[in-house]
Amino acid sequence: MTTLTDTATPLLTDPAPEGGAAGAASRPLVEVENLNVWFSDAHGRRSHVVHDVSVQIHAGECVAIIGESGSGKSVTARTLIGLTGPNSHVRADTATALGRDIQTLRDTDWRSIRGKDIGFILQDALVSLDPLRTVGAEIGESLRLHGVRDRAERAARVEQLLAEVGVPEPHLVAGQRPDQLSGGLRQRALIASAIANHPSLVVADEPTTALDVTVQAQVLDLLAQRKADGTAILLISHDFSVVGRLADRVLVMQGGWIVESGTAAEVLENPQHPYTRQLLDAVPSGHTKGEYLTEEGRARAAARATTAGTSQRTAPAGVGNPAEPKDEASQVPAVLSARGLTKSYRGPDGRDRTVVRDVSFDVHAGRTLGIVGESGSGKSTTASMALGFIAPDAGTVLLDGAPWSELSLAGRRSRRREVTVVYQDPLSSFDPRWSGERILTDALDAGTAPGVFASSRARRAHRQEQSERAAQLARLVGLTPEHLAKHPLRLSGGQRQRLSIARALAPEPKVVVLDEAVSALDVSVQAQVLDLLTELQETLGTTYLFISHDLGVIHHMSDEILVMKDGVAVEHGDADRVFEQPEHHYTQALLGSLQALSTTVR
Amino acid sequence: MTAQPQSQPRIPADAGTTGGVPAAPHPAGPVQSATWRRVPVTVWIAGVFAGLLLLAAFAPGVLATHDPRAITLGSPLAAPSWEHWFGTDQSGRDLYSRIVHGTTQSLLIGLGSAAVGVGLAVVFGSWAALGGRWADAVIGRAIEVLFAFPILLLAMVFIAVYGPSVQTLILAVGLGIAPGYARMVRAQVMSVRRSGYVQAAQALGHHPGRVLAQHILPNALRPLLAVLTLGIGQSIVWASGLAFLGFGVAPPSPEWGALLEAGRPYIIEAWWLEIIPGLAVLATALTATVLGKFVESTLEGER
Amino acid sequence: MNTPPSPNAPENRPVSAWQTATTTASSRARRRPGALTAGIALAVGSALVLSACSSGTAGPQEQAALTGSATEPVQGGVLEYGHLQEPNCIFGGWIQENFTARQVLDNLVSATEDGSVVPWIATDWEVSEDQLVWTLTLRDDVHFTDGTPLDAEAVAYNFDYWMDGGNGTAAAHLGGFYDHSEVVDADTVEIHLSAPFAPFLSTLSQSYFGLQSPTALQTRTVEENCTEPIGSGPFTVKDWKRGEYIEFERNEDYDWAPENARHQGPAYLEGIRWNIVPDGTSRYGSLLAGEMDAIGEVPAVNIAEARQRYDFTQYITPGRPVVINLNTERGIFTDQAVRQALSHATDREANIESAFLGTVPFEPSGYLSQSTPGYDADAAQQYPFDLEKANELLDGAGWTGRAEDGTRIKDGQRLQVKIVYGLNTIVTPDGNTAIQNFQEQARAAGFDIELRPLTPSENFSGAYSTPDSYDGSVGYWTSPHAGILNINYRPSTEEAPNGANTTFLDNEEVFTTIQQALQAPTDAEVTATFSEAQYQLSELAPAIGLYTQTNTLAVSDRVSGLWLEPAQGGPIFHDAHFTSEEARDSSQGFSAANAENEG
Amino acid sequence: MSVTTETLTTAPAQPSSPEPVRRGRPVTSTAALIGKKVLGALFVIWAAASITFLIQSLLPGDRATLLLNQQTGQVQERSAEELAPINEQFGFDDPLLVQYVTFLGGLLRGDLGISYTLYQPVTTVIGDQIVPTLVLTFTALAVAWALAIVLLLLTARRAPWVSRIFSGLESAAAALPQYWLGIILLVVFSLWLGLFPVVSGSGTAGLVLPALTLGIPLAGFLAQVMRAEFERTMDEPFVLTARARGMSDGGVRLRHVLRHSLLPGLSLTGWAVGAQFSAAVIAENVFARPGLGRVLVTAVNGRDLPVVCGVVMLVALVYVITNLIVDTAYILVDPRLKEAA
Repeated sequence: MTTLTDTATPLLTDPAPEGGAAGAASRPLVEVENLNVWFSDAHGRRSHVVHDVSVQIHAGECVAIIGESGSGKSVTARTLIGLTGPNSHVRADTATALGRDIQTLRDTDWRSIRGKDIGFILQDALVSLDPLRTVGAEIGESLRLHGVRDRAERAARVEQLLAEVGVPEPHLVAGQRPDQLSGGLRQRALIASAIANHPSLVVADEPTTALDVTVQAQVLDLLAQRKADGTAILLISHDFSVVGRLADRVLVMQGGWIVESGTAAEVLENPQHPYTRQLLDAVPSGHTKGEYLTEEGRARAAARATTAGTSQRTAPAGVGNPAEPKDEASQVPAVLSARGLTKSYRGPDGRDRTVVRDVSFDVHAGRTLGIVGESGSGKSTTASMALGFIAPDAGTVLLDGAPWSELSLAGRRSRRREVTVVYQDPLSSFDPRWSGERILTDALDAGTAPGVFASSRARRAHRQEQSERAAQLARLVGLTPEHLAKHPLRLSGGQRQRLSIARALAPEPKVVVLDEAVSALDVSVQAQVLDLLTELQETLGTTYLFISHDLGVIHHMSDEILVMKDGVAVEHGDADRVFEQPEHHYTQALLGSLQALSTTVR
Repeated sequence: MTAQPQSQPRIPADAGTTGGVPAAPHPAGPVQSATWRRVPVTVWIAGVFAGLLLLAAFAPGVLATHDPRAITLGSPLAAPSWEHWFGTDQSGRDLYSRIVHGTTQSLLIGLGSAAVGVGLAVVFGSWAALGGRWADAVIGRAIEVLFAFPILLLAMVFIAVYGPSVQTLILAVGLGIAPGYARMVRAQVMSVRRSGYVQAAQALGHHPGRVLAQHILPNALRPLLAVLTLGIGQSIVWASGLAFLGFGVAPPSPEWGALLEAGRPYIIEAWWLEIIPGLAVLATALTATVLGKFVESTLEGER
Repeated sequence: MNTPPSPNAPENRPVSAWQTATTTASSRARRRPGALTAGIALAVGSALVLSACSSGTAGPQEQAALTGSATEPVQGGVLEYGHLQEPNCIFGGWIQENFTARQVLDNLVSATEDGSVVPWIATDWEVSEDQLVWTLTLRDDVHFTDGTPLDAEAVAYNFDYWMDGGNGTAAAHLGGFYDHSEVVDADTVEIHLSAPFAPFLSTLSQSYFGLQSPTALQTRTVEENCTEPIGSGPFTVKDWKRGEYIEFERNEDYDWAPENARHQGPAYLEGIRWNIVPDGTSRYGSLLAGEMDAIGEVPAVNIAEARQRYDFTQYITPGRPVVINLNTERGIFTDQAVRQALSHATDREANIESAFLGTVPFEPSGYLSQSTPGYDADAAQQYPFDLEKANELLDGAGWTGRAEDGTRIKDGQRLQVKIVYGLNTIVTPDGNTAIQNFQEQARAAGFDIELRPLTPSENFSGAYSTPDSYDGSVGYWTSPHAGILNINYRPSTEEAPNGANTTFLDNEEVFTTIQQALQAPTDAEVTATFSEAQYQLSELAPAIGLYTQTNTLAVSDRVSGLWLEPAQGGPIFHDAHFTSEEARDSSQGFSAANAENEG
Repeated sequence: MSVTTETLTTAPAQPSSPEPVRRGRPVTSTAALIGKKVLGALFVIWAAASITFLIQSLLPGDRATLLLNQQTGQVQERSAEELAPINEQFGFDDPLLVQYVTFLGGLLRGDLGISYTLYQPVTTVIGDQIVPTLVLTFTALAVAWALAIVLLLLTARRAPWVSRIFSGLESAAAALPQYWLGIILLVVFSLWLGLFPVVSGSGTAGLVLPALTLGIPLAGFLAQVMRAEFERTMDEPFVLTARARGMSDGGVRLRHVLRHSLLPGLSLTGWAVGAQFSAAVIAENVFARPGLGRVLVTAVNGRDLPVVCGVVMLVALVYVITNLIVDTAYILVDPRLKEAA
C-alpha cells in the first residue's frame, strides 16, 4: 500500500491516508457472508454467477474487487444496492449494508437508501448519465429524490457539488449535457450526482474505464478525497493500476469465486494464486518490452527457437530478445511514409477545425511505429490517412516510396492489399452473415478472385485452394478449423481479434495498421493478442503501425513512438528514449499520470 | 476466504471484452443465441394459419364447401349454420367458401403490394443512399411529396386508367406504402455503408461493385425481409380500405375488401358478413406481423 | 349560423288557402277526372305510394288536416331529417337538388298520386287547339322571399333561364319543345312550344322547374344562387354546413301552398335540419336512437322493421326503372335474338325479391316503371323467365359452341359481354346484389357477363357512355310521365345528338310512335299510343327491366304530416308538425350548432 | 415494425478537450436553415399540386361532360354544342400548358380558383371544412400518443407474459382495418349502448368514436416502434444510475426512458400525418362527420380540379408543418440533434 501511494505525482493533491480509517471503525458498513447469486433465463434455466462471496467494508476504507469480465464482480456490487436485476436470486448467510439486512429490504426501502446512504458510480458518464438531460438536472434529481424540493436550493446545491468535485465554472457546466462536456468533466459530474447526498458508502463500478490516462488520475484523486473524508468505497475494476492506486484491500474474482484476497500490497506485490499472478504478468509496460506476456507465448517462442534454423520465412530473431535485429532499423527503408499530413473538418458551427496538423513519420519494414495520444488527439484520423481512406488536405503519404494518398480511388484499390487494418471492435468489422472461413477466403481473394467468366471448375479449384490457405492463416494466429467454421458471434473476444489479425495478414501486406486493436480486451486476452503480434513480427517480419491510447501497450509494442496531442505530433522518437527522457511537457505530463497509476508490481 | 480454482467462463460470446457497456446484470447473452430455436406458441399458430392461407390461395377447392359464385335466391343473409359455417350473403352465397376463394386475390394484393412497395423502396432508397448528394436530394424530395399526397388520388388514377383490378390495387397500394419503406431502406443502406465490415472490405481493396453486392445490399436488405412480411398485412388492410371507398375489385370477386364493403349495410341484421371478413383481414395481417417479427428476431439473433 | 332567427311578422299571415283550392276545383281545361281533390286520390290509394302506417295516426291526421279539422297541430320546433346524399346546390338538375329545391321554391303546378296535376302558382291553364300555346293564369298574391313579386314576368324569365343553361335537366325535358314565353299581363303568361307536348304540365311539376326570383338571379353571384336560392316556397335556407347539414327556416309569409297540400299558410315547423348521413346503417341507427325525427332512403334490410316501428312510406319513381340498357349499335347485342335471349335467360322476379328482401317491386319492363302514367303491364310481361327459350334463341343465332366454363361460342368468339354501372351513384348496394344475381343466373344460358362498377368520376365523365365502351349499362331516369321514352329512344343524329339514348337504338318505327303519343290530343290516345311504343320496344328488346327506383321515408311518432310528393318522391315538410309539445320542446332547435349531440 | 431512425449520426471528429467548458454556440446558419426548410416545404406543396393537376387533367373522360352530367344526374355522352359553354367557362379547351400556367398564376396570387360544382371559391370550401378535419386528425394523434405512452409505461419490459400479451395487442391494433373498427365502434357504442351519437356531426361527443377509430390503429404502430426503443433504453447504463440514485422504477420509466423512446414515435408521427388524412376520409364517411375527407372524395369523384388541388395542397401543407413541428420536437426531446442538424 505504502509503495503505491508513494509514487503519487503532483497531480495527486491529497494522497490517501495511511491505512485509511479502516482500523478505527468498530462495525463494518457492509458485511456480507457467503453471498450467492443466480440468474434464471426466460426458460427457467438457472446459472450460478456468484459463489459464496464474503466481503466487509468499513468506513473510510476502499475495498476493491478485481477481475475480468464475467467474473461476477459487477453482480456482487449491484447486489449491494439491491439492483441485481430481474430474474435474479440472491442468498447470503449475512448481508447487511449500513446496518440493514439487504435481503429483506423492499423496493421502497431501497429507494430511500440508494443515492442517500449509498452512491453508485458507473463507467463513462457519456452513457451513465441520461444523454438527453443536462448534468445539472441529473445531479438535481439525486437531491430531489432525497428531499430537496426547492428548485432554487437545488440549483445552488448542484453548483456547490460541481465545485466540490473540481469543476470549473459550475453554473455553466450545470446547464450542459454530458456530450457537451469533456470526459473528465462529465465523469466528475457523474460522481457529483452519486455523492450529492454525501453517502457513507460509494460503489464505483469501473469508474475510470474508457477515460484518458490524465483524466483517470484526476478521477481517482477525487475518490481518494472522499475516502479521506470517511466515505467507504467499493471499487470494481479490471485494472490493477487503478486498484493499486486506491484500494486498501483487494478481492480477486474469477468465474464467480473469490480466488484471492488481502491487503492491496499483499495481493499486488506478492500474489499467491496463479490466476492473480497470471493477470499481473499480463500487464504490458516498458518493463515487458521485448518479452512475451503469457506463459503460452513464452513456451511457443521457446519451441520456435529450437527449430529456428529450419524456418524458411521467419526473420532471424532471437527468442527472448525479438527487438535485437531491429536495432539497425534506420537503414531499413521506410515502407510507409507520411509527410506533413494535415486534415481539417468543417464543424457544425461552420468553422474549420484542424484535427491533424503537419504530421510526418516513417514506418520501417519489420518494425513497429506506435502512435499514442488521448481521445481527440487526431491519431485515428492519421491512421485513416495512412490507410488511404481519407485524403489529406495537405501533405502526402508514400507507400514503398511511391505516391499513395495521391492515387486515384481505383489506383489505390489495386494496392490496398499492401496496407491492411485491424480495428478495435472486430465483430463490427465482420459481415454478420459470414463465417470465419468466408471472411478469410474473401480477404485472400482481394484482387485475385477468378473472373465471373471463369469456368466453374477453375472456380472450384480456386475455392479449394483458398480454403486451405485460410486454414493455414488460422493456424498462424492460433485458431483451429473449428473456429473458422463458426460465426464470429460465437467466438470469444480474443478469438475474434485473432481472426481479425488473420484477415489483415491474408493479402500479405507491407504494413498492418492496428487501430486500438487491443483496447477492448481483458488484460489476459490482451496479453495473448499482443504476444501473437509480437510472434508474427518475429516470424514473418510484419510491419506495424500501432495506434493506442494505452501508454503501457504502446511502450511494450513500439520501436518508435509518435506522441500526438490536439492533432500535432508533439514528440517523436525511439520508444525507450521517449519514455525515459520525454522532451515535450505534454509527454512528461502523460507519463507522470501513467506513473501515478502504474504499479510497481514487478 | 477460500480460493476456488474452478473457473467457468460464464459468457463465451462476451468473454474478453470490458469496453463499452458493462455486462448486463441478467444473462441476456448466453440464452439469446439459443432462443430463436424455441418457437413460441403464437408463431406456431401464425404458421398454421399461414399454411391454411396458402392452401386456400393455391387450392381453394380443398377448403371450400360450396361454389363461391353459386347463388341461392331463397336464402339470402342466412345466419351461420352447419350447412353454411359463416352464413350466407345477400345473394345466398356461402360466405365461408367466398372467403376461402377470396384468399388468392387478397393475398396476391398483400404480397404484390408489399413487393411493389418494398421493391420500389429498395431501388430508390438504395439509390438515394448510394447515389450521391443529388440523387439523395431528389429522391428525398420525391418521397416527401409522396408522403404528403393522399393515396386515394393515386388509387383513383390507376383505376381510371387500368380499371378496378387486382393489379391496379397492387400498384396503387404499393406506391402508397413505398415512401415509408424507401426511407427505411435509405437509412439502412447508409448505416450499413458506414459499418465496420464495409470499411474492412474496402480496406482489402475490393471493387465497389463487389462491396455493394456482397455486403451492402445483402446486409441492408436482410431486415427488410421482416418488413416485407409486415407490409403484407398492411397492404391488405389498405386495399380493403380502398374497396370501402369504392375502389375495389369488380364483383362478383370475393376479394376480402370487396366482401367487407358489400357486408357493411348488413352489419346489424347479418353481422357475419362484415365481422368475419374483417377478422380474416385482421388475422392475416396479424399472422404476417407475427411471422415477420419472428423472422426479424431470428435474423437479429443470428447476428 | 350566428344570426338569430328573425321573427317574420307572423300576424301578416294571409289566409286564402281554401279559396285557392276551390278555384282550382272549378277550373276548366284539360284536367283529367280524379284530379279534383287529392283527398280522393289518397283515399283510393294508387299504386304509387305503398304506405304502411303502423301508428295508425298519420293517415287520418293528414286527411284531418286537409279537411280543416279543428285540432290545431303543434307549432314550431326544428325537425331533424336524415338524408342520403348532399346536393351541390339547393336548386339544380340533379334529383338530390330537387329534394332541397322543393322546400324553398314553388312550382307552377303540383303533381298528384295518379299522375295528374293540381294548381299551385298557376291557378288555371289553357292550351291552344294546335297544342302549341299554353296560357297560364297565375296567383296574384305571391312574392319571393326577397320581396319581389312572383308574376308573369318572373315566370317568363324563369322559363328562359331553365332552357338557357339554368337547369340542364329542365332543358332535357322541354328543350326540344319550348320556343318562347310571352307576358300577357301581370297574372297571365303564354308559353309557346315548337311542337305539341302532351305531358307539359306534368313536366312542370318537377322541381327542375322551381321558380326563382329574377332579381336574385340577376343581381346575386352564382354562389349565392347556388347555396341560397330565392324562391317563394315554405322555407328559406338558413345555414348550410357542408358535409353536415342544411338548415331551412320557415317562410312566415307563405300562404300559397299547392292544392294538394295538407294545409295552407306557413309551415308548422320552425325549421328543418336536413342532415347528411351517407351511411345507411348510421342513418337508420340515428332514427332508432332518436337523433332523427325522420329519414329518407331506409336501407332495404331495415325496411321490414321500419314498417313495424315507424310511419313508413315507399314511393315508386315514375319514368324509366332501373334497367340494363343493351348496346344495339356495337358488339354482341346488335343481334336482337341475343338481346331477347338474355331477357328470357334469368328469373328476374325471384332475383329482385331476394336481393331486396322483398321490399322493392320487380319491374319487368325495360322502358317504363309501373308507376308511370301510360305504363302497359302486358307489354312489360313479354319476357318471363324461360331458359329453354333463351337457349333456342341463342342456338338460332348461331351461338352453338360451348367453352369449358359453359360460355357459348360462335366462330371462336365467346358470348362475353361487359355491363357497366355507377355503383353507389346510380345503383345501390342492393341493386349491386341484383346485378350479380343476374350475372350468375345468365351463366346457365351461356352468357359470360363481366361486371364493371364505375367510380362516379368514370361514370359521369362520359368515358363509359360511348358505344364502344360497353355492351350493357345500368341506369334509371325519373320522369312523371311516359314522355321519358322520347328522351331515351329518340335516335341520335348529327344535328341533334341524343346522349340520353343509352341503348343507341335507331328505330324509325318506335320514334314515330313516340312522337305520335306526345302529340296525341286526348289522354286515352296518349296512353294507347305509348302502349304501342312499349310493345314495339319490347319486341326489339334493347333493355331489360330489373327493379323500380324507390324513395322511402320513415318517420318517428314524434312528428306527423310528412309526405312524399308524387312527382319525384321528395319529402314535403310544409305540413309536418310535432305530435306533442314535449316532442317539439325536446328538439334542439337552431343555433344549437355548438352545443349539439347531447342525446 | 422496426423503423430505423437515423438520428444519432454525429460529426466525424469528437470535440477536443482544450476548452473544458464551451459557452453558447454561434447561431450563424439558423436563418439559412429556416430558409432551406421553407423552400423545401414550398417545393413539396408545389409538386403535390402539380401532380394533382396533371393527374386530373390527363385522366380519361371529359371534364366538361362530367360537369354537365353531374349537374343533371345523368350518365351519357354530350354534344359539342352542349359542352362548348362549359369548356369556354373553365378553359378546358386550352392547351394543357396554358391551363397549367393559368393554374400556377392563380396559385401565386393566392387564388385557388372556384369549385366547378359548388360555385364557391375553393378557399371557402376548404375553410368551411378544415376545422373538423384538423380537430379529428390531431385528436386522433393525441389519442394514439396517449394510448401508446400509457401502454408502454405500464407494460414494456415487465414480466415476459405481460410484455408479450401487450405487444401482441399492439400488433393487432396496428393491423385493424380502420373502417371495420369504426363500424364496430359505431354499432357497439352508439347503436347498442347509446353512449355516443350515431350521427357524429362536428360536436364534441361525436368526436370520441372517430378519434378512437383513427387513434387505436395508430397507437398500435406507435407503441410498436416505441416499445423497441423503450426496451433498449431500459438496458442503458444511465437507467441503472438513475435507479441507484434512489429513483423508483416508474419514475425512471417516466422521466428518463420514455423521453428516449419518443424519437421513433415522433418520426412515425411525421410520416403518419399524410396517411391519417386518407384514414380521416373513412372515419368521416362512417360517422357522418363533415370534413375535408368527404370534400376530397366528392371532388375527386366530380373531378372538381380546383377543389382537389386545394385539398391536396392543404394536406401537403399540414404534412409539411407537422414535420417541421416534429423536427422541432425532435430537438426538444434530443437536444444533441441541434448540433447535428
